[in-house]
Amino acid sequence: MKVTTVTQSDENDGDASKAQIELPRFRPVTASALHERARQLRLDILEVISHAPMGHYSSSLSCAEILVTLYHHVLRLRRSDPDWQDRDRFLLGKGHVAVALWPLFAELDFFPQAWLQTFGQLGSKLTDHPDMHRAPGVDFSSGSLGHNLSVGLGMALAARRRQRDHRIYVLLGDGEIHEGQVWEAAMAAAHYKAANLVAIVDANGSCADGPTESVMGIEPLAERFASFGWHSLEVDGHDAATLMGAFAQASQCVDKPVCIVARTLKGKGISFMEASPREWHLGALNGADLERARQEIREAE
Amino acid sequence: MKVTTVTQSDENDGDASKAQIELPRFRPVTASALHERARQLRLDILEVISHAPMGHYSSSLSCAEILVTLYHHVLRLRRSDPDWQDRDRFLLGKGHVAVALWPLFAELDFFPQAWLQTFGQLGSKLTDHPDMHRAPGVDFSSGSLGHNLSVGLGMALAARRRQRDHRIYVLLGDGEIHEGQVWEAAMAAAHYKAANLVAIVDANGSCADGPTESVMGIEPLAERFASFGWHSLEVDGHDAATLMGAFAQASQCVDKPVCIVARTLKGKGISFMEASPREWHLGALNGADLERARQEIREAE
Amino acid sequence: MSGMSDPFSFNAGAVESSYVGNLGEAFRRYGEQDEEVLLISPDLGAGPVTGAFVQQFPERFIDAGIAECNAMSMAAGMATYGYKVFVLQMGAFGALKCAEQIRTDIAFSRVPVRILSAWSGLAMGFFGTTHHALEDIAITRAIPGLTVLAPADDNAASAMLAASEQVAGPVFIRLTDANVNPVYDAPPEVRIGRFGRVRDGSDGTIIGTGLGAQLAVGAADLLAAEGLSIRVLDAYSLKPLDEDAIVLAARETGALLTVEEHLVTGGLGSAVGEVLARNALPTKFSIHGLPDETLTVGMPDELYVHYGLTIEETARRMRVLLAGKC
Amino acid sequence: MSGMSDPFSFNAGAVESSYVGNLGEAFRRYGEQDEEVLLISPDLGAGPVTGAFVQQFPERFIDAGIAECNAMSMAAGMATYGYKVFVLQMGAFGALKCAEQIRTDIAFSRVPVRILSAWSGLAMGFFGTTHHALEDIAITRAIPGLTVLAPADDNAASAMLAASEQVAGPVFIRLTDANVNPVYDAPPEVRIGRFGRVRDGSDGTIIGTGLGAQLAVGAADLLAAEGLSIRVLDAYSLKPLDEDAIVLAARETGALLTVEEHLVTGGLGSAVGEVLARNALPTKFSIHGLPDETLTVGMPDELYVHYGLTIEETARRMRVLLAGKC
Ligand SMILES: Cc1ncc(C[n+]2csc(CCOP(=O)(O)OP(=O)(O)O)c2C)c(N)n1
Ligand SMILES: Cc1ncc(C[n+]2csc(CCOP(=O)(O)OP(=O)(O)O)c2C)c(N)n1
Ligand SMILES: [Mg+2]
Ligand SMILES: [Mg+2]
Repeated sequence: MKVTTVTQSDENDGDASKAQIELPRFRPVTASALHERARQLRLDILEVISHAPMGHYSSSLSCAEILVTLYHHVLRLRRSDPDWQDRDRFLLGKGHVAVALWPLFAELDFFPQAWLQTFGQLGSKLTDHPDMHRAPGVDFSSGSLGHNLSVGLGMALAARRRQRDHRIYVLLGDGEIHEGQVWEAAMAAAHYKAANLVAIVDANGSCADGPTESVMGIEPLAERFASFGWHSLEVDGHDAATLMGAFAQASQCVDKPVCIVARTLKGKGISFMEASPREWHLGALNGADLERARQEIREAE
Repeated sequence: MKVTTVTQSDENDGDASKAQIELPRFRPVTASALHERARQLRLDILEVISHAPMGHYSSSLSCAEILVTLYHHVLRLRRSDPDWQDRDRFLLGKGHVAVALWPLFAELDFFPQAWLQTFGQLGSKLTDHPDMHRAPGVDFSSGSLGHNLSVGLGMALAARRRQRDHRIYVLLGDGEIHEGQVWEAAMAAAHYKAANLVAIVDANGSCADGPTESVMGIEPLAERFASFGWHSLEVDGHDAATLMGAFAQASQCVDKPVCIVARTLKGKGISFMEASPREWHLGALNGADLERARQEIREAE
Repeated sequence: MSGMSDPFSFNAGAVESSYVGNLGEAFRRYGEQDEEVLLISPDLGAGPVTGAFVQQFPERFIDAGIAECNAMSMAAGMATYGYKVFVLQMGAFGALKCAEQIRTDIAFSRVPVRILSAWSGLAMGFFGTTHHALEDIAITRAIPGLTVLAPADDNAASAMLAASEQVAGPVFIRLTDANVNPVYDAPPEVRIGRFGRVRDGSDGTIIGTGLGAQLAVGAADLLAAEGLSIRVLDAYSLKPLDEDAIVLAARETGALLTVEEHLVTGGLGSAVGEVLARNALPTKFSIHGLPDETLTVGMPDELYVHYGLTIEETARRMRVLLAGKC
Repeated sequence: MSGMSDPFSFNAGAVESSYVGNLGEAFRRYGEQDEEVLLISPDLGAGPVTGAFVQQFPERFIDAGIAECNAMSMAAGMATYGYKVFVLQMGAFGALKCAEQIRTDIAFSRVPVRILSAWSGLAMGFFGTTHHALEDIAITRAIPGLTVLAPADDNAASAMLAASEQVAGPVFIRLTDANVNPVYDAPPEVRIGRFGRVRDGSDGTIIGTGLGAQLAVGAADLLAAEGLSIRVLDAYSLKPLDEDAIVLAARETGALLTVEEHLVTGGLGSAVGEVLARNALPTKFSIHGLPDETLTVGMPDELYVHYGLTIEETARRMRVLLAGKC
């Protein structure tokens, strides 16, 4: 198997990449480098799923830029040291896209590249939804939508109590927002002025049954969060420069949690998935389709 | 036992009051008559609880005007016929104030006055939280906060599907609003344009642990509902004329559910309860205190 | 590899599956015959159970979005208007996530809501441990007023749609996605409160529920070839439980093995064991189910093998039980 | 009349109560000794269990408002930072309402959250059937990785605070509000996975949990006066269960009665019955608990009498059991 990964990182290169080197927050990287990484992540997603009987395609493709911006620019981390105490935390509320995390984690030397080939297999450490006791780098397990904003809020309050400057990021699906527990957490985060908590909504406009607005409307989403006491932003979730700016702005907010509504396309990068994101929420891509998908991603500007 | 009730109703009087006479929507009544009824309801609440080991005082006192406006003016009902199919529905989300419903129901001949003396006793039909299979007139059971807006929405959609013009009213506590399920229901009600659904929030500013804003802030409440797609109003919940106007306005709304945020005082009418609503959330009022409470209610203008 | 029907898609081929899918057609037909049938589901309208109904009657499908608890309570409200409201949920996000709404708004309120709990057991094992639905028998059996059914296969599931009308109150139907060894060729007769005696026998009894019934039949057939006469009871009615059938099997066959795609704690095995103890029936007895620990992940087919939920292992356990002494 | 401690108020006299309230002081002291102890509760900070702690350490109390599910998941997040997070909930809105959050965020994640489930059983019977908490043993026992404790009285509850540290994972503590016949004069030794043998005896055994243990002791004392030697086991460790003690009691005393303030379905009785059956122990066995139906309402004292959760009725059942034949 060949998983396309970035062999040279911005932060470090050569053999030393195995060392436990701290990756500071907002480390310099160009938007175009992030775009390139996002492209590679999309290719990785296809490869990783190909080892499993199926996978969540369209949902993971929509958040590629968000994830690479977080893991290659925003989060304070330590290479090879997934449990480093003073890391920033990232929780994958929309846990069904764990497949998009695994290549990023392998690249950070959280675990060997070879693990990627075991995705979704019996007893694998790399599961369809992330399991904190299986895969290094997972800050909390998820799978049932709607829980992780609460968990992240708990972490944010605990970090503050311990006087640590950790920042906690939670990625939510725009269908996940239907869950009442998200609003319980939203209410509580504003109440406790958890300014170290950032929610990113992957607003790809689609949940499992179809367009989110026709299944169960959530708009105006940014306004809803604002009315719940959050600072909220709305950005193009496929534009790395914009995302970098949004995260920078989020880190300036000192009295409120921040919600970044990232407008994205479900299935982004693969035309037939963009056209019917629902049929590719869960699927198995094979043969000519897989080749065509790879081709489209490689050739996109 | 003497429960103070209205013996002459606006709608009907004399013996005929036992008949199944339809009480139309928005039947004529003066604001001052409603105020008088609210005063009597407060006295009734004290009497009814006096038969039980304890009761929810401050919470029931805050919504007296809301309840009398609903049962004596707004709701379409049939005297002596609690199960009449074409009645409007009323659900008590904040189920712990069922004690405030029982005198109203007895007055409507939903059950005998004598039942009031059994409140809270072993096996009584009149319980601290309303039970639809025990007490006639209860449109749905409650007890666990946060459920009834969902149930009411289900009724609203069912009524529309059956092409009945029923209107569904749900009274919520301002602490109840913390429950995420309320926001699930709010989201869904707007999505399905349930214009036959009206939520009234008894915004008495206090839940069990103290002031709602210090326990878990919910403001700006009207804005939160508006951002969730509701038509929302904010009114003085102790002013009958204002409440009548708000319900009239609510009934004009054709494309959205309506939320009436009724600003109230927890413990309204009894000075020592207004002063410490928390200590009187649940309590047992006896002897001189009970007499003083009665006195204050009788003498209030 | 196969083993899970795609919960999300109308496109049956999206994920290779062993699922037969008669239930979807049965549900569509049931809806066709009775206009009062409505469906509520949390962002789960497509898929093999309800896809056909939703496509034919889109206006009778209420999508609740990803808000399971609201879906349950809303169903309770709709049911007060006389509708036959079905709620489809994923096993993992049904009984467990909505235990209170089921108990309070549906069972305590005695509204005739029918909950279709699909992809129960290990059906969504690929998705992860969060998606295992292995405690739902324990939870639902502890809810007074709820009828709990667990069809053995697709045909049995189809039969339960109409059978649920035998009770006035709510019904929880635990659907299996497994198609290892279907028990019925056609929708069987369903008598709530009774087990089905699918094989007669005198040397011992295997009581299975859901996939467990499929394995029980397979194991009995294997053991028959060895000269053993094994009774098989299909425990599709978990609440009420068929105590008579259990007692009779213990008396007449002397050895009972239960099989279920549920934790060994609080499931069919516990329920049967309790009956034996209450009746002081000295019986060889063993529970075959999933261990009470954090389980691993994988495709259902693989997990069945991993945890011994197979015909062979069921037969082996029965042999061991019969060889032991009481 | 009395029988329920006021859940809402710091004012202990607001509602007449039989509750002793050592636990509140024990919790305060526990918090005093260990700064890592935090409390999260959904609009339930006052009352006899946590009032003293909250008043002394307001900054270590996180009020979650009336949002139980968020409280549970938030606790899980806080626990990842090493805090000893306690969550206080009303029994009726604990295991039932938050079953999924407990299973998924707390137990599956193996974070050391301690859930204090107060006012369990019929303690809030005055409030209505919605407030009965009678299915929580069934639910929590079906959650892998969760330790489930049920102290017999206030002293036992106090002992469980520190005892919960014996396990690395999460602990669910089912608190009884009943003070009918306290079992312990002082906080007893707690060994997770073991029952306490509170009375020795050879003619039969009563196994009680929570209030059930109180009744068991009272009944054994009554029966002793009649010349019967009755063993009493305090089943405070419901998961893991003390199978050895059950088997031994069956072997040595031949008759087992279980007593619990829980539905007869899925509680202690089911668990014990299952052990007897699995071990093929022909024992006189009977379950005393609450009937699996919609229960009535009233003050706990009244309900205990109504449903026979009294010392006298427990003794009577034991007599009947002993008189019967196996
Ligand atoms: C509580 C819960 N309910 C249902 C599911 C099944 N499910 C998995 S993904 C999904 C749709 C999610 O939509 P969205 O949040 O918009 O995420 P996207 O896939 O679009 O990124 C559903 C319903 C689940 N995992 N958890
Ligand atoms: C789900 C749930 N959690 C907790 C309770 C206990 N409880 C009863 S009343 C109450 C406070 C309610 O406050 P609010 O909604 O503001 O109503 P108010 O009493 O002020 O009218 C609480 C926490 C409950 N009944 N249901
Ligand atoms: Mg989406
Ligand atoms: Mg209030």
